[in-house]
Amino acid sequence: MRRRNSYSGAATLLLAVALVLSACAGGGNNGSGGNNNGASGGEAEASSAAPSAGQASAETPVQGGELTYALATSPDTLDPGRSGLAVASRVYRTIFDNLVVKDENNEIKPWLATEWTVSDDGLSYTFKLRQDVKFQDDTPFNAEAVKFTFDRILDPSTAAGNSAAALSPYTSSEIIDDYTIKLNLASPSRAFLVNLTQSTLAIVSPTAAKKYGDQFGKNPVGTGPFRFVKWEENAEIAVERNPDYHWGPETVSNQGPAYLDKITFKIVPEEATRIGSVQSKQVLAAETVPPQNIVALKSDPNFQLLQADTGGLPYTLFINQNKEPWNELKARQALQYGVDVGTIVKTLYLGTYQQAWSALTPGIFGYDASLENSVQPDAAKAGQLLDELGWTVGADGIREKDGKKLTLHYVDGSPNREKRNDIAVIVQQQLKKIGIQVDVEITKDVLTKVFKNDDYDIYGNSQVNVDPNALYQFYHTAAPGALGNLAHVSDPQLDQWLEQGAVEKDEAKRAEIYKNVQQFIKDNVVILPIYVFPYTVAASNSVKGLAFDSVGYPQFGGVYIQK
Amino acid sequence: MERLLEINDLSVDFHTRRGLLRALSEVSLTIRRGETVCLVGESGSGKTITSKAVMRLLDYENGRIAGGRIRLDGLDLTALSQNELRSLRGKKMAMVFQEPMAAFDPVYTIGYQLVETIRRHETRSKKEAWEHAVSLLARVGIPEPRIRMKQYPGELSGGMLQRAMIALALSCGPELLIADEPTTALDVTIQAQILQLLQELKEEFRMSILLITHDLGIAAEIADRVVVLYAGRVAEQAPAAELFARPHHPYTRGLLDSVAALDTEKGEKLRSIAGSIPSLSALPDGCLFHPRCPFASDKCRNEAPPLISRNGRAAACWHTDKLLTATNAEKGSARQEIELLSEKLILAEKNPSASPFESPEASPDLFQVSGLRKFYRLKGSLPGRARAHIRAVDDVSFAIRRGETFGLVGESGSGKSTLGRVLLQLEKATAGRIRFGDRELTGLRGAALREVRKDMQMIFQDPYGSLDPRWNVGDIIGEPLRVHERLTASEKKERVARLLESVGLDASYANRYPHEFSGGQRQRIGIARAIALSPKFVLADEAVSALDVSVQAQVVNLLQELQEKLGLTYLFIAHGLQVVRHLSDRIGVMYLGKLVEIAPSRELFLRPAHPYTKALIASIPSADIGAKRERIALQGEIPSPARPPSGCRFHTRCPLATARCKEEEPELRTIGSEHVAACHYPL
Amino acid sequence: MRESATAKAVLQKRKWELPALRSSGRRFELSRLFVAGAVAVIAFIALCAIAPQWIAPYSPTEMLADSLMQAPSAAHPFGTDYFGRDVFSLVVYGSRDSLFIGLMSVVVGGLVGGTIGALSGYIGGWFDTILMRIIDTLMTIPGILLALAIAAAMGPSLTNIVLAVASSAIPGYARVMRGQTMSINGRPYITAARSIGVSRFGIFRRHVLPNSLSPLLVMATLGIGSSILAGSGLSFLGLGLLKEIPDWGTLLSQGRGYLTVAWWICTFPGLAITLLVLAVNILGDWLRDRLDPKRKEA
Amino acid sequence: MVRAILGRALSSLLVVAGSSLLVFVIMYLLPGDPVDSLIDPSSATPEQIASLRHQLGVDRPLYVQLADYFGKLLQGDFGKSLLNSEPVLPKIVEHFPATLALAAASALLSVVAGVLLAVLSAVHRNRWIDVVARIVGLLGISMPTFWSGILLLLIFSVHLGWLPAMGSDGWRTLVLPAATLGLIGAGFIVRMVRNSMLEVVNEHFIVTLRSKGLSERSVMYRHALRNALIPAVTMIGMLVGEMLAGAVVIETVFSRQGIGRIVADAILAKDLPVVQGVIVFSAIVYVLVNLLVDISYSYIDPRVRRAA
Repeated sequence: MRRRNSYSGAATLLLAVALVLSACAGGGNNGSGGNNNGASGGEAEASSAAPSAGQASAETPVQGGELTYALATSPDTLDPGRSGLAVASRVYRTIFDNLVVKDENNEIKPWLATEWTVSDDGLSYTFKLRQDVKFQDDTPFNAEAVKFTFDRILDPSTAAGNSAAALSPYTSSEIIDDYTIKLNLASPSRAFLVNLTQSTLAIVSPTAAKKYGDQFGKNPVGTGPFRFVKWEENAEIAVERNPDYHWGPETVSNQGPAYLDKITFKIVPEEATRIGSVQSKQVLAAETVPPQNIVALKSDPNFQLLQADTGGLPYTLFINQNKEPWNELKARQALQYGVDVGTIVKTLYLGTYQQAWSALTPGIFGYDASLENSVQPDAAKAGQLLDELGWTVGADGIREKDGKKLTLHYVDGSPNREKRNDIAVIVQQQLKKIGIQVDVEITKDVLTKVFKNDDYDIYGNSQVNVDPNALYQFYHTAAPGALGNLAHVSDPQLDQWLEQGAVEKDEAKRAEIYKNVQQFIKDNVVILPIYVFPYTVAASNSVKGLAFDSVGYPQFGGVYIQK
Repeated sequence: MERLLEINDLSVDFHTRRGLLRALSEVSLTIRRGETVCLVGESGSGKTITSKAVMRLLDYENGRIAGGRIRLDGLDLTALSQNELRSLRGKKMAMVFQEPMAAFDPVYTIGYQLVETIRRHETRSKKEAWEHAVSLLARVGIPEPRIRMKQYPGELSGGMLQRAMIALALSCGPELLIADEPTTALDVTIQAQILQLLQELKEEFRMSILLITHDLGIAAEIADRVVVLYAGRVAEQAPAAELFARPHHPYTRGLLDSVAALDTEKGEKLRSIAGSIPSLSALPDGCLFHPRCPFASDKCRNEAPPLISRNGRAAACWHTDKLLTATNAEKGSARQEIELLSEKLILAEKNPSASPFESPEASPDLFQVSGLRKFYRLKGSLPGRARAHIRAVDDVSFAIRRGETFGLVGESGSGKSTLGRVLLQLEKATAGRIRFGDRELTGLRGAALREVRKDMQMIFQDPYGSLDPRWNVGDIIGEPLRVHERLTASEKKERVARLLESVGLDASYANRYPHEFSGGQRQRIGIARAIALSPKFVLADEAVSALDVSVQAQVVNLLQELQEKLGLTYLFIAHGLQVVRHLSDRIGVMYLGKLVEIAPSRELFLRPAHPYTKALIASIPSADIGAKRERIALQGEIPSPARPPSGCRFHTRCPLATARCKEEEPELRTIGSEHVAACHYPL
Repeated sequence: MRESATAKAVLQKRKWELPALRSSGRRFELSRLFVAGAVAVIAFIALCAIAPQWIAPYSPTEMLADSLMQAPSAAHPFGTDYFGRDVFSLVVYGSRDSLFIGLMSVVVGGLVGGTIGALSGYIGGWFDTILMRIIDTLMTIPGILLALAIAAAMGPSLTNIVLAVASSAIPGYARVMRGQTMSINGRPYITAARSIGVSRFGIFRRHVLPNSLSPLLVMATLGIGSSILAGSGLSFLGLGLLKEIPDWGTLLSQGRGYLTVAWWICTFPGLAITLLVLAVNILGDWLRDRLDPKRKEA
Repeated sequence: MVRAILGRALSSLLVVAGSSLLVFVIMYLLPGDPVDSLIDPSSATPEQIASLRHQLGVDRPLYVQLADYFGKLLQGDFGKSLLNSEPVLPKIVEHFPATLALAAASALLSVVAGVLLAVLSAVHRNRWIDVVARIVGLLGISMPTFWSGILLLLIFSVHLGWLPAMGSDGWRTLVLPAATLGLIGAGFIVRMVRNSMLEVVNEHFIVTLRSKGLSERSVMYRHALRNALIPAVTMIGMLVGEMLAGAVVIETVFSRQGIGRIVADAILAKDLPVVQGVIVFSAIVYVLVNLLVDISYSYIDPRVRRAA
């Protein structure tokens, strides 16, 4: 019943649904790869260039114990192939392993694969696999399992989510021998190997996946350091140590079996409750600490605050060029001058979030640091630009032209994730000063409002990703039915750059291309970049060894609890 | 005789929203051992407050003893703590209340509440206390006491509950029994039973009784001494016989007139007391009674008379002597009247055809009722089964003549009010026919029915409930005019003013609201509304029952006056037989949905043919002190109309019942001229 | 008058053991004090709603970037919020929408529910049976879910929130109105009107309706409070409004995350809601006491 | 008696059927199509949408859908979630105990606290105890639950560390949510029982009891309170409904499992079968509780027993 042809857009929809239905996790979501828009509860995953802000420990790890870890939202499913939510990744990363892993320096390192080669035409990758690995259900790990995992994502009946986008342009696998496999691509891709580090492309147990079918997400089996115990909806997910584990990648501190006996993920959406449960020591750690609490917790000697920057596309406001007068550059420029992003970020995030200046986040390959501080708010200039367009200030302070008021329809999703609704509130006030009336609409139904009806002047979105190729989906002229291009920007030059960037082998050239793209986006005010999101964890001081991988996801294998 | 209770100069204040109110002022009275003292007065006179002051229950009700002393057997009750009082209450002094239905805690069994009391005061085992309680219930005449012990108050009838209440009061052998209107809420027949029981018990338990009543008849019947209260002061106190023979206070005199006069001829004007009892918050200066007193002088208006004792009795009046002279003069003429009346009666008996009373025979029937039935389905009866019905009115046929007053009496539950409401088409008859003039009423509906309503109006029992509290008097009285006649505002105003005047109210009252009026005045407003359209027929359902004695007389007078003036026909329903007798030309007696007897008023009272009628009449307590007669106290209580007895419905309580009565239902048979009764063995 | 001095003395000495349920006149009139306080609160809040600019020291939208989350001070009696807005001014301005939600939900719910109840009670018979079954049925659906469903379906707007809250209150009003109508319909003055020949509708309009309204009025008064609370509940569940000048429920719901670091941001809107609801409840209780003849003190 | 209960049960069944019908119709009439949440309308072809609608069965006329739904319902089949095809009934059954525990604990708490406060308040009418009790009671119904919940959490969990802040395992996690919800219930009960106490105290039989020489304690507690509680019993049914509704918010605040959270989420996602299921289920609970209340009522109040 749920089959999707168009991989590029549908995931968006599903993510929205998944969030809305955060209580009903499980195997129901269909969809395929793609981007993450603001309606969803967590960041879509991809790899990240940002190094983890892990915690090195000189002490001897303590064996045993249970870590309780409060999550901000409920995972939708624990099936890597189907999940769309970052929060799900944080949980199932404990259960599953990938073929390869990326280290702090963006280098790809072995994990379940020991070595690999790329064909000259870039159309096939051959992996040698570890031979000492077995799944938690005692299914042996081999080339068959890898083939099964990737083919399963292609199978429409799996209703794959982001994994399909990450896997693209994979077409098929050839089993060379039990522990050698060749993956074939439809076209060369600079991003494919990196993408194999993504948690969505983790290797699943063929036995279990066949057995549970669409309920695999509730009964996940992988090769990871922990194995699944139970999932009580809306309450908790428990995993326990996989005693056989000894194939951890070199990027983690503990390649052997985890120190912890057990991890219990508690699902605590209410901020105050989540932070409160750490403060009251009901849980040992909690994720996604609100800025105001970060400030307070940092000074509390009883707790530690861990932070890992995520990379990809920062939270940006897309200006819909299908709408008048925002199709005119001057009008968009007026917005650029009118919105004081610095104040917004300072006000709302109290110095805990970085202001974003570009369409990419700083850690990402090709990031153009020269754009930083290139835009300064200037209300007078904004006013002047609008005057030039014929929008004159009316009696009530709102600009008018031909009897029409200058209004801006600002749509944002609910709930107020990362204080995005509050951004709208401030923007409303800032733009009022230059004579624009901002109508803020907060809706649960972003899907219909934004994607179906195209009923917005401004809509904000972000995506956690690793490769600048992520820009393609958002800024390349949209293919019919594709949904990423929220600004509806369409420029031949831009399109060309984005196409080149996807395949360019020369690093320097590639970086240059993406700098051009960023410059273009800034100059044409396609978007207003706002902030870069840091993943934060508040934990008791007794929690040691919690590190984050290159994407900013926590790694639990090395965690122990000091008595 | 030793004094058991002595009240000296008792004053009681009440805290109200408007500040302190003096409810009782310098009341003194004594009760000797074994004596029955009646405290008489109309509502608001302070009778109940006195009794509660003795029990010191006032403390719970915003009341405060402001002065004076109450001594019970030498103990100063005013100086005792509530704790000390608690050991006296129920033990040395006990109380019986007006509404037996409300006086028991509904969620505990009778037995529980009796045992609770006994064990509060006496150290007995539960079992002993239980047995004692059973014997008490048996003593007060409750059948099957062991079963009753386990029943809840709601399962017993009012009469039974009052007996149980008495048992409760007697449970610890009190020396003083205070009975606050113990029979007011009961039917006359039950009232007679209870009064008799009280008297018996008084002897048996050697108690003193303080009986509070508004009914002079009761006082006359059982009191040794009577204390009359008016607006919180003692107006007069005297041995019962002396008080009734020669009242020393005009108020006592007025009360006696209002009641005694009800025995008098139809058409005769009652001697009522003008006006109504003053409110405690607006007491007049001087003698409190002066605004209503025919003897009032300037002295009365300025100076409150002290209670002056003479010859073992006392009265608070400046003009006792004047009053006595006037009474003597009237007594003579009254006696003559009575003689005249009995002569007429003797004549009538000898020659029934030549009735000395002007017979209304000639006037045609206004109402003709035949085979009228009104059944109510019992709630909860399940479909499929034979439905249980309450037979409120069961096969009643009679006629009301144009211009007459037809009285309808019976105990509560007899169906008299239902009959009235069905006549007026306020409820649909289950079966039978009602002709009003030349129209058949039972089939009428909608506009046609509303049209007929112009000619038949109603006066209600409850003067408080029958007026819409949100409407002013003008609108209330004007409502029938608005509905049936097209009048301009000024015409209507004019009519309302005339109506108000015709019922003895000031035309300026039209702008006031019902709550600003006293009960009597409200009833006048109700009457004005009823006559607004000049109807042919007025149904007065217990129209004076809720009113004070003195006010009752005024309203009765008004009704008579209006009948003469407007040529009205009345159906007068009441449980108070005296009023009915005074007002009615003919009277019908109802028992369990049946009309058991119809006769001209005087005939009915002199020669009741049905044993039930006779019992009813005998139950009336009489203010006439000489009339302490032997009574055929009617035994038992009225059965449920859902399961009426077979045969003659009265046979279960009839002293004369035979096997035939049990099986065969008696038809209404002619006994004498105008006189029919449904009895196999008419008296 | 001779007063028994000793008796009086004894009585006064034993005052402490006098039974508790006596209502002494010397008691200071607490309930009256309550009501006076409640009326004052409501009056002030109403004034805030009508003319906030007279009371609020700042514009509610003005964001003082240099004074974020300032604790209450002389300049900002309720402190400032995370935007740097003056919380006192926000609360003053926010009263308007809060009151609107409270009042309008009650008006709409009361009108619809009251009409259903009145008709059902007065017409009776099968009409009543059917309507009451429907109302019974509605009663089984928790009000907040009904409100949630309606708000979710129609999208967040002030009107929709009012509609959502109002419709969840309808069954309650209908029940009460029906009961009262039936009770009034049994009063003697209704029989009196019938006996006069007033038409069925006339009786309903002139007697039954006016006399049945007081419990509805009481309930509506109390309902203002619960509507405001329901509105804030919707806001908590993410169906609130985002307006330039937020209502109290939204303020409270959005400020709750700051409770540990800047307690004043949501405490004052919360207190405002509590105070208003409290005042309205006190007023409602008092109204009921006044309008219920059974409870009237002699 | 048995017949009366059977009759009640039968009419209760009708009410439940009615409420599910009502919800069905309301959800049917409300704007929005469940298909919107499942498929990308901008990229799907009309055929795809139609086929999905057909698969979900939402393309049939209302009466067919209704008949189908009720037919299945009668067989105990509550259907499957539109979003993740999880069967509805097991889901409810899984989450209901937590909500039930919460509702029961809060109801218990509100009754105990409410009656206590009400009695104190009525017995000490117009004294300071009365004032305090009434204010506490009124506060219960004057504070938004999520706020009072968070306040309690911060005080008792974060600050004092006495109780867990969240979760739904063990009685300790029940205390704070139940207290939050119980506060509301207590508020209603204080008001109700206090009024009813004051009414009872004006009844004639109280005078009788005093005139028998009973101590004030017996008068108040053995007699007045018992009478006053009778009308309060009917409130318990209402209270349970109130508690179920309150669970929607409280379960979110304290991160508890429960049907409140499930239904809130389902409503927002227009997941009709889940909404339906929960509402039918809670209607059954509501009706059952009220039936129990009615039956127990007739045991508590001898007057009702006789009438039945």
